[in-house]
Amino acid sequence: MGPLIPNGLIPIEWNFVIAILIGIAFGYIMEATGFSSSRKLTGVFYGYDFAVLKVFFTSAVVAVIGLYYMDYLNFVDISQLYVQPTYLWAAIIGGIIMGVGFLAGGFCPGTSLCAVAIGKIDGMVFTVGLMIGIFIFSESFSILEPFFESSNLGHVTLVDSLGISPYWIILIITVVALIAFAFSDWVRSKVKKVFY
Amino acid sequence: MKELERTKRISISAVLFLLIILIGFLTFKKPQYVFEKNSASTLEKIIKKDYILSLNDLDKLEASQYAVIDIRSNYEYEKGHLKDAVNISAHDIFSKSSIELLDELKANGQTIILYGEHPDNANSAWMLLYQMGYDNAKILCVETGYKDKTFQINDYPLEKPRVNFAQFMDSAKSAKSKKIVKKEKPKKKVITVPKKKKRAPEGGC
Amino acid sequence: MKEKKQKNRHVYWNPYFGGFLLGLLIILTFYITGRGLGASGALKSGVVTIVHTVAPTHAENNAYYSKFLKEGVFPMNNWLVFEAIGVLLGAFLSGAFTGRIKLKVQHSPKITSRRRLIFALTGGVLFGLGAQIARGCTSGAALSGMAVLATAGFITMVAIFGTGYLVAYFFRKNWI
Amino acid sequence: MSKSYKSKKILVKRRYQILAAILFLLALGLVLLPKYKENEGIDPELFVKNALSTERYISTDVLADRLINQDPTVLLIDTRSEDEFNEFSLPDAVNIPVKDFFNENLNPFLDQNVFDVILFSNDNFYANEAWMLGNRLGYTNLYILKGGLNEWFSTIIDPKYPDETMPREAFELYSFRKAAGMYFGVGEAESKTEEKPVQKKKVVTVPKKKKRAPEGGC
Repeated sequence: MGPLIPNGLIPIEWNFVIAILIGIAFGYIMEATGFSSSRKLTGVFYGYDFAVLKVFFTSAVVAVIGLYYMDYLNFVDISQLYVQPTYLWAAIIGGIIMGVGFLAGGFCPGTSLCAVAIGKIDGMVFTVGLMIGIFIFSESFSILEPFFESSNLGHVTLVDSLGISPYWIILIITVVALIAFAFSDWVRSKVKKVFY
Repeated sequence: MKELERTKRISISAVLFLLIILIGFLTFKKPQYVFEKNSASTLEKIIKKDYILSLNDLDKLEASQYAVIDIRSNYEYEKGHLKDAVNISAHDIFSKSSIELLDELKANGQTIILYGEHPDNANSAWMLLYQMGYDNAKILCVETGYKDKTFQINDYPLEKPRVNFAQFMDSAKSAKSKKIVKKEKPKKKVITVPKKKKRAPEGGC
Repeated sequence: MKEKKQKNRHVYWNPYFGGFLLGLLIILTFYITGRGLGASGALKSGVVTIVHTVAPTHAENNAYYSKFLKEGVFPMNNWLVFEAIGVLLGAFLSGAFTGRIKLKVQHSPKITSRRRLIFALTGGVLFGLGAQIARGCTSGAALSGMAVLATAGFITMVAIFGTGYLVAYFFRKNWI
Repeated sequence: MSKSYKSKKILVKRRYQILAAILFLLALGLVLLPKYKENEGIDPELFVKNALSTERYISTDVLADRLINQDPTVLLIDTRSEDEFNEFSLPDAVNIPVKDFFNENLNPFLDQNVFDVILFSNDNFYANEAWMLGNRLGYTNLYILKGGLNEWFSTIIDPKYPDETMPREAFELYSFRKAAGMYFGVGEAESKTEEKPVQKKKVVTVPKKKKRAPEGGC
């Protein structure tokens, strides 16, 4: 069975139509949840709004549970899904840079697109900044390349890295997420409200 | 506190999610037989070729260590078979009694020795059994037939060329060189295998 | 409080509901295409296209651009670009339904628009750089990665949010 | 805050708890579900059905006919070892020893749906092994040359002259085989000695099937 397009169950010509439809749904959900607002996004770091954390964890947990149920029921073959390669240090350093960028800019690429769509000027500036960042990276690629290509662990999942059953990992993630939700509500009740 | 009014929607969607999973389970049928060994490990085993026995090898084994299984049809089996052989026709390999017998042999650590009209037939059955996890199965590399109305079983020279092909071709070319028929040599063929429809998923981010 | 809410049109979905739908969308995306969602890849295609149009030889000589420049394939002809177009459309629709579409700079009352924009630009540059190094942004690497339990996804997620909490103090004026 | 608001808040809280419980139970369900080994490839029952069918065999006469007519859909695959292949093989054959079945350069020849792939070896055995591997993984269009090269030599290259008592068809078959034999090189030494079998020089292009092409680090 699935994934449908790689297995030729949906002709490849539909790929881009589906891309646009999925994009529309993605954009709609992000905007409707408030991801087009940078102050809502950064609220997670100051404790006045945990929408990012809630959306992020809920979707990750729902997606991972759903996918593994589908795998169990033979609707989709987990091993055929794309797992991005792990370049350990590149991921860590890149993540750190992104973390600083997130706090400074208040968006991430997906949400900045939403902000652009509803006319936020800061979102547009952020998007231009993103492109400049990509440009800088590409221009200095010859310098960064050794680091960029180093510590390649391949297309690994946590199952390979930790060596435990994926189902236990999912259970752990779920429990962590639920605790995080409860904790975030508790923190929010303590922190001064910010209106934006 | 704006979240307060909106929990109904999540409840509804969560229930739908549960329903979908439930329907999935209801429509789900567990496969009865599965391949235990994956193709790659099967290939490794094939390369080793340590599962092919000759009649001599069979004689060396102790009778308690193995069970010979005749995979030909019941009719052929009745006409004549190897001594002590049990008949499991390849057609009935999934019947309850066959599976029980195979499981029992595996549990006892006995070797399952398969033979048929030709090693190919035995090999097909072996490929199935090995991949299903009966790694105690082996093939008896024999050909069976009848001579003077008696059952005959002989070693089969596996994959042995009957003649030296290259030499034979050379001699064939020169021997009958007078009868040349003008004809065009087939053109060099360029074989391109187009990518199969199945695409590996690309990276997203 | 109620008035303020209405004035600012900040009636957003319940985050759990949004997350739930997003999760279903990720499942659907993986089920159909075998890949996850993404955003910054589209911008990268945009950059590659721009550079390739402005300075074709430079783009072909650069080791990074040339990865995405294939003979006869327009770099914008990419799954992620179409998805990004969809994101713009979808967000616009959502904004239009709720009346949130308005040209403005959103910032904390404590800072000026100018400061906000400068920070937005710096943040964007950093994020673009980081996303390239880590081979994915929050949606691509972290969100989709977590859905298939990819190690890279978890590492990136922890790195982004961990750093976020560490440096949050220095940027507090911008947001609170 | 009014009383109704407070009761509503409790209701909402309860709802969240229930939702959290559902999520937890679903995750727990995954852990507790009985595990079964997932099947790679086709059902074993289908495997047996295919294996018992003789449709996979193609006779030497049919193959000779198709080769002479230059049927473009025929792709010959030699499953013997490389040495044997270099010594002699059928025209335009590609060498894929059984051990290289999953070789990523060679596998695309087998796992495709454009050509009728005809597997052969000296006998049927290796070809049959390769066929079985493909059968399990659901490869289509795989066939076996019945009797392999041995049969090829005894029928096409060196056919037996039929007895006088045999029916006319036997003679027709014989003359066909004789002609086919000439086509495949019997008795052409003088005129075409320089034109040794061309199969080794053949240009073969296989598009590489990339697995998980590491596209886009956005």
